[in-house]
Amino acid sequence: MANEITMEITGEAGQGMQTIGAALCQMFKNVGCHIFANQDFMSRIRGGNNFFQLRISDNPLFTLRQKSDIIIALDKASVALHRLNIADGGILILDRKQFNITEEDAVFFDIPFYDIATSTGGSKIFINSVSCGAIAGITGIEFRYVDQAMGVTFAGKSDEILRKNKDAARSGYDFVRNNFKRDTFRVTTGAIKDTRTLIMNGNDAVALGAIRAGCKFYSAYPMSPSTGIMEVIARYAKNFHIVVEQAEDEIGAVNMIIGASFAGVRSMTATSGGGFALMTEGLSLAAMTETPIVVVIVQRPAPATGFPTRTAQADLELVLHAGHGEFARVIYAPGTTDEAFSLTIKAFNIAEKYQIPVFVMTDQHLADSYRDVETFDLNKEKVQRHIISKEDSKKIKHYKRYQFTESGVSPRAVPSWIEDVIYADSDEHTEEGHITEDADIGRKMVEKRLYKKFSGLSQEIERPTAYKLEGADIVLLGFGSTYGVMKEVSDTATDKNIGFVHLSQVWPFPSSEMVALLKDAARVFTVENNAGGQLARLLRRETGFQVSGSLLKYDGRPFDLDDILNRIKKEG
Amino acid sequence: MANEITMEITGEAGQGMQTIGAALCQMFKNVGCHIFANQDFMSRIRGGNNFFQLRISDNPLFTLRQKSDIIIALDKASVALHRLNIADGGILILDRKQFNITEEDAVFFDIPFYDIATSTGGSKIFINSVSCGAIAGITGIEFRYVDQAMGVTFAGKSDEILRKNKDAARSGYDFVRNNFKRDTFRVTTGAIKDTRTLIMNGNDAVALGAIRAGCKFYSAYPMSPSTGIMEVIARYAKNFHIVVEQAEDEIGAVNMIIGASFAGVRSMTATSGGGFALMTEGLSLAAMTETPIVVVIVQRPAPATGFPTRTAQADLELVLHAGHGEFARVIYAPGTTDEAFSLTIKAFNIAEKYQIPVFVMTDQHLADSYRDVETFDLNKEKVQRHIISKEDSKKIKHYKRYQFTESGVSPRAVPSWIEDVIYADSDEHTEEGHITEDADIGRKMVEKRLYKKFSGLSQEIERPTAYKLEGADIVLLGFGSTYGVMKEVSDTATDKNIGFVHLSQVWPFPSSEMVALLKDAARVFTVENNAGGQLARLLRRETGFQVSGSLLKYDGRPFDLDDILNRIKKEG
Amino acid sequence: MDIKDFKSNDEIAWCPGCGNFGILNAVKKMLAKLNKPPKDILLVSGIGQAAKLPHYVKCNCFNGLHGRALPVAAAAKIANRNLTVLVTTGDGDCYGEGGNHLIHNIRRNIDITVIVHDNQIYGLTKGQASPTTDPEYVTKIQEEGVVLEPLHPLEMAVALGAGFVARGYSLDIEHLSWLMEEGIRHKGFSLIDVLQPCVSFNKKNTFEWYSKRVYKLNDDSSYNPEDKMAAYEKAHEWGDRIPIGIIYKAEKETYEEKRGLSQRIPLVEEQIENIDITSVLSEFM
Amino acid sequence: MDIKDFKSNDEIAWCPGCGNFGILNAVKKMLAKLNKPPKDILLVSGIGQAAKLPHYVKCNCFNGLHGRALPVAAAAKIANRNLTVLVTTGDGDCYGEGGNHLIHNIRRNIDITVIVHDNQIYGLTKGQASPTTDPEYVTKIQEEGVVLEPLHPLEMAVALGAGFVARGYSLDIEHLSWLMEEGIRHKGFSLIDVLQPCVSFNKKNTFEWYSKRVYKLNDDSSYNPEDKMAAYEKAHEWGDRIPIGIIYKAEKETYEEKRGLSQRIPLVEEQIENIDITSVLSEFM
Ligand SMILES: Cc1ncc(C[n+]2csc(CCOP(=O)(O)OP(=O)(O)O)c2C)c(N)n1
Ligand SMILES: Cc1ncc(C[n+]2csc(CCOP(=O)(O)OP(=O)(O)O)c2C)c(N)n1
Ligand code: SF4
Ligand code: SF4
Ligand SMILES: [Mg+2]
Ligand SMILES: [Mg+2]
Repeated sequence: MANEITMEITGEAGQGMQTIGAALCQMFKNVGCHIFANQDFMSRIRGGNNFFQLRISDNPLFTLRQKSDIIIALDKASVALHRLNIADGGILILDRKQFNITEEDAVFFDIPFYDIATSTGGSKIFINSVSCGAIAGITGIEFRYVDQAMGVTFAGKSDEILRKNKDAARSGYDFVRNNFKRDTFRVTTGAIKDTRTLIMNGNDAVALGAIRAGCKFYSAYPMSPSTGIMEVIARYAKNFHIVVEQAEDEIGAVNMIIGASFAGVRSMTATSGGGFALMTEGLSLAAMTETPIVVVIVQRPAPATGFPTRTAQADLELVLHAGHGEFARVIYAPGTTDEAFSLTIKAFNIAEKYQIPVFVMTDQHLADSYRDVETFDLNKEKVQRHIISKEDSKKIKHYKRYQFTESGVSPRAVPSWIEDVIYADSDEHTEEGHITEDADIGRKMVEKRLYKKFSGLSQEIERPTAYKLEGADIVLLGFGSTYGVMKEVSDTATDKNIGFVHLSQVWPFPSSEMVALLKDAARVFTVENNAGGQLARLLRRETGFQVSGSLLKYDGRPFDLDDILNRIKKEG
Repeated sequence: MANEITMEITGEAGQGMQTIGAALCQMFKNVGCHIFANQDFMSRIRGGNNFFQLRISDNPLFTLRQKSDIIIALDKASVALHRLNIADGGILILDRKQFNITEEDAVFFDIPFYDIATSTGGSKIFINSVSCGAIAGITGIEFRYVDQAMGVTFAGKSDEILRKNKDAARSGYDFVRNNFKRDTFRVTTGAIKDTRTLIMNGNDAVALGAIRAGCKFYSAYPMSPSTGIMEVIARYAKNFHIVVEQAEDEIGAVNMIIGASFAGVRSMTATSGGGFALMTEGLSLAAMTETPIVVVIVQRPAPATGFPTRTAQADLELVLHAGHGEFARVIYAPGTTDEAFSLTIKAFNIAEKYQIPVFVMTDQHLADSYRDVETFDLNKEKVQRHIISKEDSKKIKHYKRYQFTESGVSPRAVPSWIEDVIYADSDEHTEEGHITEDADIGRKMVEKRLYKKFSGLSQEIERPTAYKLEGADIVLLGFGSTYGVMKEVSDTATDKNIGFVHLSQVWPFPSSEMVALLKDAARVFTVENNAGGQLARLLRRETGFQVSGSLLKYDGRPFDLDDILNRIKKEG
Repeated sequence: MDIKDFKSNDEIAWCPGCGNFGILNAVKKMLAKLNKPPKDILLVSGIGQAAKLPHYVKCNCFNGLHGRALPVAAAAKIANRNLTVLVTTGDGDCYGEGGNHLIHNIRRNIDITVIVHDNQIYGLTKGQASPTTDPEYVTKIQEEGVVLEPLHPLEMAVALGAGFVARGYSLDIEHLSWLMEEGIRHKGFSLIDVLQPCVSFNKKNTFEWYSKRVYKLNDDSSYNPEDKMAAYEKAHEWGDRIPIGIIYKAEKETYEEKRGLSQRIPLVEEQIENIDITSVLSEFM
Repeated sequence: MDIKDFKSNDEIAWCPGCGNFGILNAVKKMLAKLNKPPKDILLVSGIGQAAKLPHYVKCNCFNGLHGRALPVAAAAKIANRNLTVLVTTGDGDCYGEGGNHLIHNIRRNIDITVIVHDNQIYGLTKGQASPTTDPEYVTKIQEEGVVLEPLHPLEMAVALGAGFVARGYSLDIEHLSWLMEEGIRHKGFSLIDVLQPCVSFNKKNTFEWYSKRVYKLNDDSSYNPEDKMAAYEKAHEWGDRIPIGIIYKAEKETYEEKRGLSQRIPLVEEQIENIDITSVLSEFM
C-alpha cells in the first residue's frame, strides 16, 4: 500500500496527454486522493516530447517530484527520454510491439496499447482511455471510478464515443489485472471525505476571481501561458454579461481596459513578459489618470520569446518598476489556487480603492498545474466598491477629478452619472484635470500619486505566511508559486528543521514584518525561479537584511521537492 | 565689477528666447567668460511663459541660480511672474510704454524695446537684437562682441537682415550706455584665454559622440526632450553617410536599430520615458539575440505625458529593469557635456564588445542646457571594434552565433562576410541559434547572457568622481546631471565642508568602490531629481549602505545652487 | 443646447491663427445641435496639438497617451453605450503612433466618431514629418525632404471597410460641423480627416494652399458616396484639386449590435456586489 | 544553386500536413533559382508557426519578436543593401501585432519581400481568431463567433500604394515560388499573402475549402495588374472564388534610390575607426 504515488504520462504533443491527465485527476479525486498535476509542454502543436506528472497522496500535495513511480510512454522516443526518471521500484509502461523495442529492462511493463485500442475502439485514439484503465488497474481502484471519470471527460460527446472509450478503458483495466501482479502501487483511498473539492489550475482561479469580482470588461492579446484566463472568462462571458475583447496588440489591450475603467467598469487584462513589456507605457497612463486596472502577469522564461510554454519568476523587478515615472502600485504573488482566486478579487477592490494599477503576478507553473482545493469561501474577500454611487452622483454639480485629499485618493465619479463633466489627463494636471505647467501643483500631484497612496496601501499589506519558523535550522523565503515546494520541503525534511516565509504580496513590501520574522533565523535562503535572486535583492533594499544565499532555478522548469531537499543537504 | 552675473530673458513661447540666448552665449564666450545657460519652456509653441537663464563668470559654471541679477521681460505677463526672482541689487528691464505699466518699482529699468526695434529695424522682431545690445551695454563689453555674435547668429540670412539686426543691437547698446549709469554689472573679461571652447548642450554632445563612434544608422520617433539628438545627427548625416530614419513608432525604432546592428552597422536610438516604455520588449530582444544597441534616454517628468519639456531623474529604476527576463546591461549617466560625448562613444564600444544593450541616460536639464567646454579630446575614448573583421571573416566556414565561451561573449560575424550563414533567435536557442527546449542549454544561455557578461562588465566600470571627501561634513551623492549642482555646492559652501561622489555609470554598480568612498563619511545625502530616492535604494540594495537622507526634487525643475545650499543649511 | 453650454474655461495653448480653432468651433457648433448634455458626451484624445482639443470643450474628456486614443474610446463606448464618443487626434497620433489601433478599430466598427486634425506635420514636437507630409517637404529631420509615400488615410479606410469616410477643411466650419453631425449620426465607426493648416511648422500646406484646392463633393449631385470604386478615386485625389465631403458611406452592423450589447443594459449599470458563481464552481468539481 | 544548398538540419516542428510545408518548399525552390549563395540572403521573421520557417532553410536568419519582423528586415536592408531580404510572417504577426509596421513599411518602399502565411488563425497559440479569420468562425475566445470585419490586406496594400501585391496558395508550389521570384525581382516592397491551411485549428478554411475556390489571375490574359481599380476589385474578391496571382504591380522609386543609398557603398562597409569630426566641432565654437 502506497500512500503516495507519482506517475507520468509522456508522448508527443497532440497525443492527448491533457485528456488523460484530466480523466486521471477526476478519477483519483473521486477515490478520495489528494492530487497535484503538472503539464510540461513544448511550444509546438504536434510532435516533440511532452509529459504530464500526476501525484496522488493521502496528504495534500503542492509540488512535483523528480522521479516517478509509474511512467507511461506513449511513443517510442519517450522511453529513452524518460528512462532515468523512474523512481526506485518504479515501472515504465510501454507498448513494445508498437515501438519495436526488443531489449529487456527490469522496469518495463508491456501493455499492447495499440492492439487493445484498435480491437476495442477501432482506432488508436483510444489509447488514452486504455491508459486510464491501466492506471486504475495498477493502483487497484474500482472500475466504477474509471467509468465515472470517462463520463465527465467525454461529456458532450456522442454515446457511441463514450461507450468506446469506456470499453477501451475496461480492456486496459482488465489487461493489467490479469498481467500485473505487484500490489506496490495500490492506493489508500478515502483521504478526502468530501469530494466536492475543486480541481483547478491557477489560470482558472484567476479567471473565476475576476468574474466574482465583477470584472465586466476583459481585453487581452493571446500569449502563453496567460491565454487560459481569457478562455475561461470567455466561456462564461455571456452568462455574466462580460465583454471579452481580443485586442489587436497588448498596447490596445491595456488602453482598452483603461478606457472601460474610466467609464466606470471593472476591467482586467492578462499577459506574459513580452506582452507586459508592451503594456508598460499604459500602466503609467493608468497611474497618471488614476484609473484603476488589474493586470495579470503569468511569467515565463525570457528574454524575448524565451521558452514560451515554461515557467519562471524572473519578472519581479520588471513588474516592480514597469512604467515611466513614479507612482504607487500593488503586486500580489499568489502561492496557491485559493490565493489566486481571493487575491484577484482583492486586486479589483484595491485598484478601485486607490485608483491605481494592481498586478497579480503568477507564473506558468501555478497557471497550468492542478490541485484539489476546498471550494472557495466566497465570504473571504467580498466586492467592495469605491466609486460615487449612482444615487450619490445625482447630487454632484461641481466635480474635480483630482481633488487633493488627505489620503491622496479623490472621490471617483462615473461619467454621465454626475451632472458635471470629468476631465482625465495624462499630462501633469490641476485638480480639475486640465494640463498645467505649475511646479507646485506638479509636486503635490507626485506626492498624491506616490507618497500618499503608498502610505494607505502600507496599512493593508497581505501578511506573509510564516511556517515552522521556531527552531528552524533553515528558513526558506519565496513568493508566488514556490509556496508549494517550500511547504512540502518543510513538511518532509527529516535531517533538519526547515521553516519558510511566503510572500503573497511583494509590493508594498512588508518590511517590518519581514524583519521581525527573519531577524532570529539561523540561516535564510530565498527560493526563486530566476537567476538574479530578485527577492533577496528586494529584501535587502527594503530592510537591509541580507540572506545567506539563494536557491535559484532558471532553466524554465519548476522546482521539485527532491531538488530543494538535495540542495539543502548540500548547504550543510 | 562682478565676477559672476546671472541674467534671465523671459517672455512668451515663440518670442525667440532661444535666438537671444544663443547670441548672448556666443558674445560672452568671446569676451572670455565661462557660461551656463538653461532654457525653461512650456510644452507649447506660442504664448505661455518661457525663460532663459544665463550665468556668466570667470570660473567654470555648472548649474543654475535661484535668482537673477538682470531680468529682461519681453511681455507684460513676465513682469509679475518674475518679479520675485530678482536678486538683491538686481534689475528688471521692461518696456513700460508697451506693457502699459505705470507703477513705480525700484528694480525697474525701462527700455523702449518696441520703439527702438521698429524705428531701427522696422519691425518688433528686432526686439531680440535690441536686448542683446542692451545686455552688452549693461555688462560693459565692447560692441564688437555684439557685432560678431550677430554675425554668427544670423549667418545664412540676407545682408539686409543682418544689418538691421546689428543696427537694432547698436541702438539698444547706445540706449543703455546713455541711460544706465551703474557699473555693478560690468563683467571681468578674459577668464578664458583660448576661446576655441565649445558651447554645447547635452543633446549635441551625445549626437556628436554617436557620429564619432561610427553610428551609421539612427532611428527614432520624435519625443521631447530627445529630439535634438536626432536633429543634430540628421544635420550631418549626409557628410558622414549616416541614415537617419524617423520610425512609425518607438517599437519600430528599436527593432530597426536591432536589424541594422544585426547586419553589422552601429546603431542608436534616443527617446524619453514613454517612448522608452514602448521599447522595452525590444531591449529584451537585443539581449536575447545578443545584438549590440545603444539607447539614449533623455528623462522628463512622468507618469504618462507628465511635463513633456521639463526635467527629472525618475527613470533610473525603470532603465535598470526594463525588458522582460534577465540579462546584462550597462547604464551610463553622464554628468556633463564632455562626459556625454565620451560615454556615448564608450557605449558603442561596450555594446559591441559584450553584444548587449547599453543605455546612456541623461535628462532634459543636461540635454538642453549649455556650457562652455574645452574642445573634446578625441583620443580619450577611441572606437574599438569587436566584430570579426572582413579579412578574418573569409576564413570562417562553420559558424555558431551563440558559441559558449569563457567570457560569455561569442565572436560576432557579419552576415555575408563569412561563408556560413548566421541564425539569430529570440526563442531560447542552441549555440547554432536554433530554437531549443533543452533545460541545460537554457540554463547555460542564461548564465552566458547574465552572469558571464556581467562579470566582464564589472571589470570596466567607469570610476565615480570623488571630490573633497576628506574632512567633509556632508558627502553628496548623485548621478547624471546633478554633477553640476553638487560641484558648485562643494566649491561654494562656506559654513560646512561639502564633498561629493558622482556616478557616471550606475550599472553595473561600482559597489566596492562606493563602500570604500562612503564608509568613513560623516553624513551622506543623495541628490536626486526624483521622488523615490532611487539612487539611495540602489546603493542599499547593492552594498547595504544606508544614506542619512535624500535631497529630492520632483516638480519638473532642475536643482539650483541656492536650493541645495539652503537645504544643507536646514539639515544642520 | 447652446454653444455656450460647451464652453470650457481652460486657456487655449494653440498658436494664434492655427487651423485648430476652426475645428474647435465646428465641434462646438455640432455639439450644440446634437442636443445632448455635456455629461453624456466623451471626447477622447492622444497627445499632440490636436489632442488638446477636449480641454477646450466642456464635455467629459480623457486625454490619454500619444497614439492611443482609439482603444480608450472604443472601450469606453463598450462600457457605456449611452455615451456619445468622439476622438480628436492628429495625423501623427492617429496615423503614425496609433496606426495599428486605427486599422483594427475600423474593423471593430464600434459607434464612435474620429476627427483627425491633419496638419501634415508633427506640430507639438516642432515640425517633423508626419505620415501625411507631402513628398519632398524638408524638415530638420527630413533634411533632404520626405521620401516616404504619404499615407492615404481615406483610401485605406475604404479598403478596410469603414462605413463612414470623410474629409473636412478647418476653414469651412459650417461644412465641417455638418460632416461631424453626419459622422455621429452614422451607426458605427466614422473617420473624418480634417485639413488643418499649421501656421508654425507647415509652410507648404497653408490656408491659401488648401483654399485654392478644396472643392465640395456634395456640390456634385452625381457623386454617389455609396459607390466604393468612385470612393477610391475621390479618396486618392490630391494635388490641384482636393475633395471635401463624405467620400464613402455604407450601412453595416455595428460591434454593439453583433455582440448583443444594444439589447442589454450598459455594462456600467451592472450590479457587481455579490455575483453568484456557484454554478461555475461546480463545473470544476 | 540547388535546393540542397538551402537544406537546414533543424528539425521541423510543424504539424504533419500543415500548409506551411508547401510554403517552405516554394521558398527553397525559389531560392535555388535565384542563384545567390545562402550567405547573401537574409530571412527575417517574427513569432508564430510561420515565423519558424527561417530555421528550416539554410540562409541567414533573424527570428525576432512577435509582430516585429518588418522593422528588423527594413533596417537590415538599409544597413547592407547587398543582402536579399525576405520576411516570413503570419497573419497574426504581420496584420495583428505588426500592423503599424506593415502600413508604414509599405510607404517606405524598401526593396524587401514579405511572405505572409495566412492561415486565418493564430496557430502557435492554439486557435484564436486572427485579423483575417472569417466572420462568425467560433473559437475558444470568440465563443459567439468572430464579429470583426476581416482585414483586407491586399486591398489595404493597394490603397497604401504598395508596388507589388500578390496572393499565393500553399498547395500550388510552382505558382507560389514564381510569385516569390517576381516579388524579389520587383524593386521595392512586395507583399505576398499566402493561403495556408492550418490543419490543427482552422476547421473552416481547409485545403479542400481553398482548392475549390482559388483560381489563377494570370490565366486570364485580360487581367492587367497595373490597373489599380481592377486590382481593388480582385483584392476584394473572397468567397466562392478567390483569385491568386499578382493582383497589383507598379514601378516606383525605392527608398534606397530616393535616399541615395544605391549610389554609395553599403553602410556596413564604411570604415568607422577614426571618423574626423573636427569640422563639426568647430561649428560649436
Ligand atoms: C510615446 C510617445 N512618443 C512620442 C511622443 C511625443 N509626441 C508628442 S505629440 C507628437 C506628435 C504630434 O503630432 P500630431 O499627432 O500630428 O499632432 P499635432 O501636434 O500636429 O496636432 C509626438 C511625437 C509622445 N508624447 N509619446
Ligand atoms: C508580444 C507578444 N504577444 C503575444 C505573443 C504570443 N504569440 C505567439 S505566436 C502568436 C500568434 C501567431 O499567429 P500567426 O502570426 O497567425 O502565426 P501562426 O502561428 O498562425 O503561423 C501569438 C499571439 C508573443 N509571442 N509576443
Ligand atoms: S504648432 Fe501648428 S498645429 Fe500646433 S498650435 Fe501651432 S499652428 Fe497649430
Ligand atoms: S498549428 Fe496549424 S499552422 Fe501551426 S503547424 Fe499546426 S497546422 Fe500548421
Ligand atoms: Mg499633426
Ligand atoms: Mg496564423
